This record gives sequence, C-alpha cells and structure tokens, in this order.
Amino acid sequence: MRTAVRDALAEEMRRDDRVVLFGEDIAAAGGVFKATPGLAEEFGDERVFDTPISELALAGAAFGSAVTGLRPVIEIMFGDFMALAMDSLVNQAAKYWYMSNEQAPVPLVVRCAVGAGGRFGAIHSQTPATWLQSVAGLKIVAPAFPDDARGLIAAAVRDPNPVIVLEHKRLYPVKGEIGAEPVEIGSARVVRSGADITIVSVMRGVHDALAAADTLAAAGVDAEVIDLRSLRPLDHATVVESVRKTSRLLAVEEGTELGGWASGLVGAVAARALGDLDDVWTLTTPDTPIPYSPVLEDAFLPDADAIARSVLERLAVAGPA
Amino acid sequence: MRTAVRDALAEEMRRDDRVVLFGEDIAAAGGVFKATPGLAEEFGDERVFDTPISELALAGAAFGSAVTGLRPVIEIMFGDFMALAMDSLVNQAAKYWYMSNEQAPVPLVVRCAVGAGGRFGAIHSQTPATWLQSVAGLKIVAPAFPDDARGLIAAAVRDPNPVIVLEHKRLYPVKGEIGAEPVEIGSARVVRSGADITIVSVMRGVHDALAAADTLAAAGVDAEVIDLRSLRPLDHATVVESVRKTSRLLAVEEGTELGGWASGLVGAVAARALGDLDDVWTLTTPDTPIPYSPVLEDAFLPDADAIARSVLERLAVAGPA
Amino acid sequence: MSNAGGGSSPAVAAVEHEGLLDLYGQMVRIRAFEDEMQRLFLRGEIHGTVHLYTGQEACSVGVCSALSAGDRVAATYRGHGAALAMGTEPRALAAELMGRSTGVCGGRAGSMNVIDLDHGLIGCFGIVGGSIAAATGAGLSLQRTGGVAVAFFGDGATNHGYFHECLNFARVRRLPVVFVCENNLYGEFTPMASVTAGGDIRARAAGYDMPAEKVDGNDVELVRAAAREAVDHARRGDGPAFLECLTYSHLGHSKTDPGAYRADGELETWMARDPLTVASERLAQAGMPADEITGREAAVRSDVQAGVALAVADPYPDPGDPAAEYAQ
Amino acid sequence: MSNAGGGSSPAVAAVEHEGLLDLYGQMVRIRAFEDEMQRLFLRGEIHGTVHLYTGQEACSVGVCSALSAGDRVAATYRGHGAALAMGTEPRALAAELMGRSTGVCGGRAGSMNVIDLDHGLIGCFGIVGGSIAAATGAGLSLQRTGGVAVAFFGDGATNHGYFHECLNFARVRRLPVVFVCENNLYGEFTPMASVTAGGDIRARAAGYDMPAEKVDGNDVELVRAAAREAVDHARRGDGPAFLECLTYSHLGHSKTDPGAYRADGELETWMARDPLTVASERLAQAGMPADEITGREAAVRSDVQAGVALAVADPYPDPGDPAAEYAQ
Ligand SMILES: Cc1ncc(C[n+]2csc(CCOP(=O)(O)OP(=O)(O)O)c2C)c(N)n1
Ligand SMILES: Cc1ncc(C[n+]2csc(CCOP(=O)(O)OP(=O)(O)O)c2C)c(N)n1
Ligand SMILES: [Mg+2]
Ligand SMILES: [Mg+2]
Repeated sequence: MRTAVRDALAEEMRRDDRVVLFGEDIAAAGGVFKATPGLAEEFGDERVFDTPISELALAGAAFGSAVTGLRPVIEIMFGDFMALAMDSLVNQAAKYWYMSNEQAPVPLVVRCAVGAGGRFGAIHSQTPATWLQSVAGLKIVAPAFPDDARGLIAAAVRDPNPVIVLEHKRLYPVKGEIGAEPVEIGSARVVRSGADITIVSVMRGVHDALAAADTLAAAGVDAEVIDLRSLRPLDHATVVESVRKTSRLLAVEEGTELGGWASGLVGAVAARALGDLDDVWTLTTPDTPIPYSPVLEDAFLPDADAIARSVLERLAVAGPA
Repeated sequence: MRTAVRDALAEEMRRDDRVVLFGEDIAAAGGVFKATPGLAEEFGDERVFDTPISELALAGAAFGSAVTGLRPVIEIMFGDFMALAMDSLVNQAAKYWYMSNEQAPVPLVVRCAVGAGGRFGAIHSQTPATWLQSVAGLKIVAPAFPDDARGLIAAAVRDPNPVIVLEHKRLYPVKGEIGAEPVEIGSARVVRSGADITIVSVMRGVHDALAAADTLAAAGVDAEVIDLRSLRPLDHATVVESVRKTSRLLAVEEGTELGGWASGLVGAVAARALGDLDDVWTLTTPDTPIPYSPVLEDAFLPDADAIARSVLERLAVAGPA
Repeated sequence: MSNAGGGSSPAVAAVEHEGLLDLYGQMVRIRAFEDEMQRLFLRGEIHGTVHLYTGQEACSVGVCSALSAGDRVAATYRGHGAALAMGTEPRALAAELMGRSTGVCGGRAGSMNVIDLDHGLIGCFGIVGGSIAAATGAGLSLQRTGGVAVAFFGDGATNHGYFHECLNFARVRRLPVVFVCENNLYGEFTPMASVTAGGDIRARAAGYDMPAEKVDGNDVELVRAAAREAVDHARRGDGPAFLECLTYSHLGHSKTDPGAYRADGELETWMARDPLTVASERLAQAGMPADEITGREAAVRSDVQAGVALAVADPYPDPGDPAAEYAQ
Repeated sequence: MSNAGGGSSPAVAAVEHEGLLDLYGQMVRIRAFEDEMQRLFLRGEIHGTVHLYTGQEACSVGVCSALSAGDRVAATYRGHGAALAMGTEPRALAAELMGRSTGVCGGRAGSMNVIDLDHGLIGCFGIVGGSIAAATGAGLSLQRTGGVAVAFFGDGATNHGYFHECLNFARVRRLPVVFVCENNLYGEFTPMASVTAGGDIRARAAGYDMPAEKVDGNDVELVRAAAREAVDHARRGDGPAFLECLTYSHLGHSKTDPGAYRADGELETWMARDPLTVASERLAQAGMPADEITGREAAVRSDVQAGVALAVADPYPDPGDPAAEYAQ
C-alpha cells in the first residue's frame, strides 16, 4: 500500500507540474509512515517540502494555493491532527466552489494516516471520517487495497475539489496488484458476492469482513462484502442493490455507533429500501476513547471473529438464513 | 431563551464559585447574542472575562482549568468556529477521564450559537453537532425551549465531563416558562403525542415539527413529536418506544443527509426495531453549503411546510395512515 | 517614509502627490458605497449583519494601488473596501449584499464572504485569520508567476494561531506575501490593548524576521509608499513583508454595535483625521482647485449610487434545485 | 546566571552546589529508566512507539526541582523525564508503557499520554502544543491557590498556533505559568532552523512581554537557577515567564528514527556534554568522593531496575466490558 501511495503521487506529479506536496517530515525523511520517500529527490524542494508543525497553516496554505493555480497535496501526519486543520478545510476549502458561485474550484488533497490497532493510544488512532462526513463540498476516500489506493489518490489529485484520503495504518504493509487507472470517487465495490447478508465496511474493516465471510461460509452463511471506498459521496445505490438481494445489512465501523458512518448508512438504506430488509445492524466499537494496552485495544476493535460471531448470533435470533 | 441562558449561568455561578466564564466579547459587551449581559458586573473580572480571538487557547484553557479545579464555561461565538477549538475538545477534554483511568473529571462547558436562517451565510450558520457526535467522552445538548435551555445548561455545568451546548440563533427570541431544575442530559422528550408517525428533531426543528403536526392533524394525520434535547448521548429508547406505537419515523435535521445525525438515528432505530417499522426517512438540507440569499436560504432549510408536505407525500406513497 | 504634504507649488505637488486625486476618488467610492449599504441595511435590504469599512478607506486603497495585474488579495468580513479597491463593480457588490442573482457570487456568499477572482480578490473571509491563510497559500502559487499576495486583517487577528503559523510559514518558504494589519484599536468590542500582549503588532511581525513597518493608515499616500516597499520586497523574492496601518472604524464593529465601549472623544479625534479629509485637504493645499476635488467626489458618488440603484432593482436568484445545480 | 562550577573547596561547593547530588540522582533515575525502556521496546514489551528523553534529563530535573507542592506540570509525548522528575514511580510508569493494569493510567494511556495527577503531572500530551494549552488552563486554577503551572514543549511546538495563542492568553491574564521550551534542535527529523523564522525562540517569547531566558539545558544547576527565577516571577503574580533550555536528544526522535538527518559529529559533540557527565564532573571537582557519586548512581539504577522488573511481571488489564465499566 505504501508503494501504491507513493507511486500514485509520483505519477500525478509527473503528469501535472501544478501538483505540489507539503507536510511535516514528508520530504527529507519521506514521511513518518514512509509513504513519500524519494519524491523530494525526484521533484525538488519547490514541489516537495517539509513544513513547520503548523496544521492551521498547512491546511490554509493548501486552500490558498489551490484557488490560485496549484494542486496541493498535503499530509496531516495522523488523522487525529485533522482537528487542527479542520477550520480551513471546512470553512474555506469546502465552501469556496459553492460560495464563489463556481468562480474557481479548490483542487486540494489531504492525506492522513488513520485507524487503531497500532498501539498508538487514543490520540494517534482515530479516524476523522465522522468529523467531516457531514461537510458538503468535501470528498472522503478510504481505500482498503493497494490498487484502490493508487486509483483513488489519482482521482483525488485530479478532482476539482477537496478530497480527504484516509490511509489506514494497519494497511500500509498490505501488498497487492496495482493498476494505473483512477477509481471513480463515490463508487463502492462488491468485493465478494453472496446471497444471505451484506456486510459493508471500509479500509481495514473490509479485510476483516472478507475473513469473516470465509468463516461464515464454513457455517453455511453466504455473505456479500461491499467496500465503500468512499465515505463522501457515499454509494448508497450499490448497497441498496445488494440488500434487495440479501435482505440483511451489517455495517462494520472502527468507531462508535453514535455519530458513526455505519449507523448513517443503515439509516439511509432503510429510508430507501425498508421493505426489502429483514435485518439491519452495525458492529462498532465501545463508546470510549481508544485504549492503548494491546489487550484492551484488541478487545475494543471489531475484528473478523467479532463480525462472524455477530452475524451468527443475529441470524440465530432472527431465524436461519 | 436568552434570559434562560443567562439565568442558568448566573444561578450556577452563585451556587459554585469554581464556575468561571470566558470567551470573546462575552464580558464587557455581554456576548454578541446578548446571552451573558450583567454577568461580568455581578461576578467580576476574575470569573467572567473577555479573551483574545484565540479559539485554540480558549478551548485549551478550558481543558487545563477543568482538570485542575475550576468549572469553566466558555463561549465559542459561532458554532462554525468550533472547528478551531476542536483539537483540545476532542484530543484533550474528551479523552482525559478515560485515558487517565478516571483520575480526574473534566467539568467544562462549551456554549455556541448555531444554525441557519439568520442570513449569516455559509460560515456563520452551521451546526457543528455532526462534527462531534462520534466523539466518545463528549456530551452534546441542543435545547428547543427556554426551560430546557435553563435545565440543560444547569446540568451541563454540574456534569463531571465536557458538554457542548448548542444554542440555535433563531431560538434566542423564543419566550416561555422557565423551571429551576436541571434536565437530565441524554433524555428526549415527547412534546406532542400522536399515533400515526413519529417526527424527531432538535432545536428549531422541533418548533417546525410541532407546526407541521398541526397541519397534519388538519389532514387527519396524528403525529407524535419528539425533541431529542441531547445528541450525545442520544435517547434511542424513547424514539424506539414511540415508533413501536406509530410504526413510522421521520427525522428532521438542519444539515445534510450524509453524515448527519438524522440518518444515524434512523439507522440506530432500525437496528433496534426493524420489525415495528412501516416507514422511515429523513428530511434534511440539500448537499451544499448554506446559501446567504434569503430566497436561497429559505428554500434550503426544511421548515414546517416542508415537513408536512414530506409526511403527506410519503404516506400517500406508503398508503394511508 | 515622510509626509510630503505642505505648501508646494501645483507643479511640484503634481509629482509629489502623484495620482492622489485618483486615490481620493477611490476612497470616495468606498465611502459612498458604505453610506448606501448603511441605508440599505436599515431598510432591511441587507440581511444578517454587515461590517462597514467607513474610516479605513486609505488602507485598502493605498495598498491595492501598489499592486500589479496578477497580484491577489485576501480580505476579511469587513471587505467591501478591499473589493472595491481591487475593482469589483459597486452594482455587483451591492447585489451580493442584498442576495440578488446579479451579485458577484450570485447571492450565495453575502457580505462576509465576497469572492471576485476576476478582479484578483481571492475572497473576503469570515473567519478571523482566514485571510492570512488564504494569502499565504496564494503566495505559493504566485512564487511561480512573479505575483504578490496581500492579506488584510485586523488587530484582533494578530492574537490568532493563523497569524503566527502563517507568518512563520511564509517566511521560512520566502513567499511573496504582504501582510497588512489594519489596526483599528478594537476587535469587535474588545480594546486591542487589553488582549494583545506587548501591545506592539509591528514588533510581533518583525519577530518573524521580515521587514515590518507601521504607518498612519488614514494617510493614503503614506500607506501607498509603505505598501510599495513591501510589495517590491516580496516581488523581488526576498520573502514576506508586513505593514501595520493605524486606523479607525467610524461606524463601529458591525450593524449591531452599540459603540458603548469607546472612550469619550475618541471617535471625534478620529473623525477629524478622516482619510478622505486628509487627502482632500492635501490636494487643496497642493493647489488643486476646489471644484476639481468636489467634482470628482460628486462624480464618484453618483456613479456608485447609480450602480446601487440598479442592484436594488435586480432579481433574487431562483432557488431551483440546489443540489442538482451544484456540480461538485 | 553564570556557571558556579570550578575548583572550590568541598565546604563551599556544598553550598554552591546545593543538592546537586540529588539532582544527579534524579537524572540518573531518568537515564536508567529510559535505558530499560529502550531494551523493553526492542523486546516487544512496549508497543507502538516511544519517545525517549535520554540526553535532556537536566531540563525537567532542573525545572521540577524549582517547584513546590501544589504546582502542576504538563509535558509532551516525550514525557518520561517530567513524570519521573515529578515523582511518578518507575514501576507504575513502566507498567503503563507496557499496557499493564498497574500502569499509572491502568494501561489505557500509553507512553505518549501518561497522566499522574497525584504527583502533579497534569499529563503528557501527544499533540504538539497540547501541553502549552493544558498548563495555560491550569494557570487559571492556580491563580487562585498560589500555585504555578509549567508547560514543557519542544522547539517544534513554537511554530504552532497553540504556542502563540497561549503565551498571549497567559500574559494578558497574568497567569502563573512557566513555559519551558526544550530546544533539542529538531522536530522529529526536521531541523529547527529550517522551519523557525528568525531562529530565536527566546526572542519570540520575549515578544509577548514576559521575562524570557535561555540556558544551557544540559547543566542542571543553570536550569534550576533560571527556573527558580521564572517560578518566583509567576508565583508573585507577575504573570508568565519563559525559559528556553538548549539540549539534545541522544537517541533521536522516536524508536523508528534512523537519525540520518544529523550532521556529522553533532551527536558526538553533544554526548561530550551529556548532562549526567556535566553534573558528575562538577561534583567530583567540588570534592565529592568518587564512590559517593558512583554509589548514588548504582543505587538509583538498581532501584529503577527493580521497579521495572516488577512491572514486567505485572498483569495485563482485563478488557471486561469497556463501555459498561466506563461511567462517563
Ligand atoms: C475565528 C473567529 N473568531 C471570532 C470571530 C467573530 N469576530 C468577527 S470580527 C471579530 C473581531 C475582529 O477584530 P479585528 O481583527 O480587529 O478586525 P476588525 O473587525 O476590527 O476589522 C470577531 C471576534 C470570527 N469571525 N472568527
Ligand atoms: C499537532 C501535532 N502535529 C504533529 C505531530 C507529530 N509529531 C510528534 S513529535 C513531533 C516533533 C516535535 O518536535 P519538538 O516540538 O521539537 O519536540 P521534540 O520531539 O524534539 O522533543 C511531531 C511533528 C503531533 N504529535 N502533533
Ligand atoms: Mg480591529
Ligand atoms: Mg525538538
């Protein structure tokens, strides 16, 4: 996945010299997650540079440069720090295209490393998707596989308006084939088809759902797994189409039920296809900050086991598939 | 409502001298929405003071003082500026009680004026509830009536952990009786009972829903209206109980469908009571920033008419009540 | 920089006061516009709130007169002055404030958020400090084109994180940005001195290792001269520069301002130093015939009034289907 | 402030170097602890990442030795030194880093977020600048009790909005806060000089109109002396004070740091100025018998090792039902 990220950025920078990269420790050091090594060497300090620890300025400079001709890609090192960058993203970048009556687009990309499971504790493990999912004018992509990472980053850089790219820490080591084509932002993908239940997730959750689907298959339950890939816009249609077939929906989120995207997705699907649904629910984290201790963190996160167990329990209660 | 806010603050300050108030233009000027006049005079500069325009410092100072013995109440003038205060709220205040293994609570309150309809444009009209609703460790209250404003603010100030108080701009002029008792945070209230459909909202939306219920009554539809009063924690039980009776749920939000609390509520209710539901949906805003022009803003916001129309249309499609 | 006014002969004055009549005309344009807006606000044609620029005209007129085509400006919610100084049409600006479809942003933005890229105005920013960030970012783009970005902001903004982070960022990246603080002594209703440690904004900026000047912000010629130096510095590739303009808002913070916080006599002192009066008296002293000065004033005023009158008659936008029309 | 070291007689030295052996012992405690943590990290007992304090011991030991009961400290993700200097038990700290139930936060927090209010540690803050905000807020509380709040932070934090807003806030409210910048020349892997306009952190702080000193952060006596002045200033009600301690992190930024960014010879230069060596040599010069010094070192080291050994054997917490157990 690391390679996919770097390759996507390098390729877009070669295609378009308006693309510039800046962030904390991304140039000389190649990023703390090693997602940008070699780019400073290839493109020089004018196009790839390290900044002070100044998230307000980072986001603001991205906005200001995007509306005046550049196509900045910034890195907010950990998604948790997005709270510091949020004002410019929400109150400047997301609003500009609309508010200006479409005088100028705002082609900027914010990459950040998100997610728990790395034993980084409560403030280096969050996924800021839910902080931003309600903000009209933003797009949020969340790849689960290297080829989608590459394709979504390419699409993000070419997009006329602001895109947040969430990169899950536990996925950086994932290997896989990498295509060269951009992936349409806002299109979900059915990554496993099945007849009995639809399991929807993003990023690491997709891998867990796929593993759970194997377990479930052994237990005679045929799960369809959907990778949303994008949380804003969100491809409700693909999910609705799936539940019309399976009649059951489970959304798995590495985050709380309350205020999470999973409940919102269930609500949106219920509003569109209530009559087709036999069961819907979410599997989320406890309603606490993310614990540090490995035993606590492991228990906290919904994993493949928890998904399979949840499905089996729910089906037992609701009757056999 | 203004009086309710001020009285609640004054009363809590009299009860407990650890309560202090600070924010931009809240002391000498009594707040730009005139919610805090006279407090500086009564309690003096030590307890009520104006700050520089420094939202990071405001939120940070609230946190630091709350974990060392004070009970700060800060004002973030417009909810839109919450994006600037968010880091300390999310990454310090919300995490501390849990992360410290409950060494010390974080009794702080953040008040802010929210909501559209005042012709303040896209960045002075937002409701930051959805930015924060997923943050474990925070509470968010959103009164619709003066007595709830008073009771919820009293409860917020006495609460051991951080509470965000949303005050809707269009409700400041609302008059009504004011009780003296705190209102339990996290308890919804059935403000109109009815048999055919449950309409859920907060703040201004509750007033719109009540007006729509009158229209609907004339059309033969008996609507139950629930005021959530609190968006975190959220009283799913009261809503579930209601829909078990009415079998229909409409959540009305001054915000987008995607990432909004309304869809999340529908999802959570569907997960708990799918079998009891004949129809569920949300009425939200278009997926754009909030427009300034009065004609655009009026068309943008879901109002009483839109609610009544939406219910009648939906019932017609879904069959008569 | 010194005040070049005084009793010089008309010929000399014409050189010394190069273009002063035009600067005066531009200030009158802003003043006349704000007079109209105040009227329209009271008539209920402008909604929400409005932050008038009356009294501060010399700042944006002086600074913008030092700019070239291709330069960019970011201003605040108190941005009508900057917009007009950059060339936004009074009709389009007034229409925006009234939420009309002919508004420079189609009525979507409103007074606090005016954007007019065709005239080099990146925008007016409703978040204190937002203009500083926008101009800093624009500096990154303009570094490639030889352009200069200007940020206007108030004294209150200098206590904000955006100020600190962006001045530092601009300096370490040597960006062509001119930071212009219009110090009008108050942030909303709070006196600058009570919330600004040290009390010296210029010195703060100098701390970021950039040239920093303080000028009489009611003297358009002094502002222009200082702005030229700052702009030249930035355009040369020497990095950002800073300018503090000391000025005063005649009408207080916004349309809901009681003004009660002002010291007795303060307003009167500043009214006597009205930037329009400073300029017109200087023109007169330099030998400009009175009717030329008043003639310019009258022409500009009637031009503004005509534009505003058209705007008042302009239609509101059709809400249509907002989501469908808005292709993201 | 000047270095009082040199060839004075033991009796004089005892006064001049009041308590230096204890300060040395405290520094050794931190050093020994970090040595253990490095070992445990490599053994996989500490998870995620860890930011060691090795090389900077004189800063927190010197500053904390100037504090009184009731004072409060906020530190960073590189906070083991501050925690130990405030009195956190090595066992409880090590257990926290290993995620054990006996950890000072029950294993919930981890290295970057240690909190130990019983010992006056408001917390270690994983967000750069967070410690500055926390201490500023604590200043509001302590203004009532006569206490002083200390914020430790790095050079990198001085470019952050928190730095600017909080120093200004603390000054205009005259809060009893001492801001201590441990300038170790790098923020992660980025050299301070390349991202800090002006390059003079002390001068930046002085710009907020507060006393600001710069000291050799590897000389614990100099740090203590400067901290005492700053703390006195704050406690007297004269408002915040600032202290820049020049120091160096022997082990780089964190456990994943390649250290490749350092100039040749830089590490060696600083190793020669190891704060423990500076202190032990001064003790020796002042006539302290060598076995007293090494005896103290050995005692402290074995004490730390014993505590850590207990922690290694401590149990992990029982996840139980997290939501149910966590009463908000
Ligand atoms: C981040 C932020 N905080 C608060 C406000 C509310 N507000 C609008 S203008 C203003 C005062 C600004 O003062 P100053 O910077 O001196 O500019 P002036 O209004 O005097 O031109 C405040 C506090 C805001 N718009 N943005
Ligand atoms: C707001 C924020 N941005 C970025 C980071 C990532 N980060 C952690 S430590 C660090 C460098 C801090 O440098 P400095 O302040 O000099 O402290 P040092 O690590 O040298 O002790 C960075 C960038 C963070 N934790 N918080
Ligand atoms: Mg001002
Ligand atoms: Mg450092």
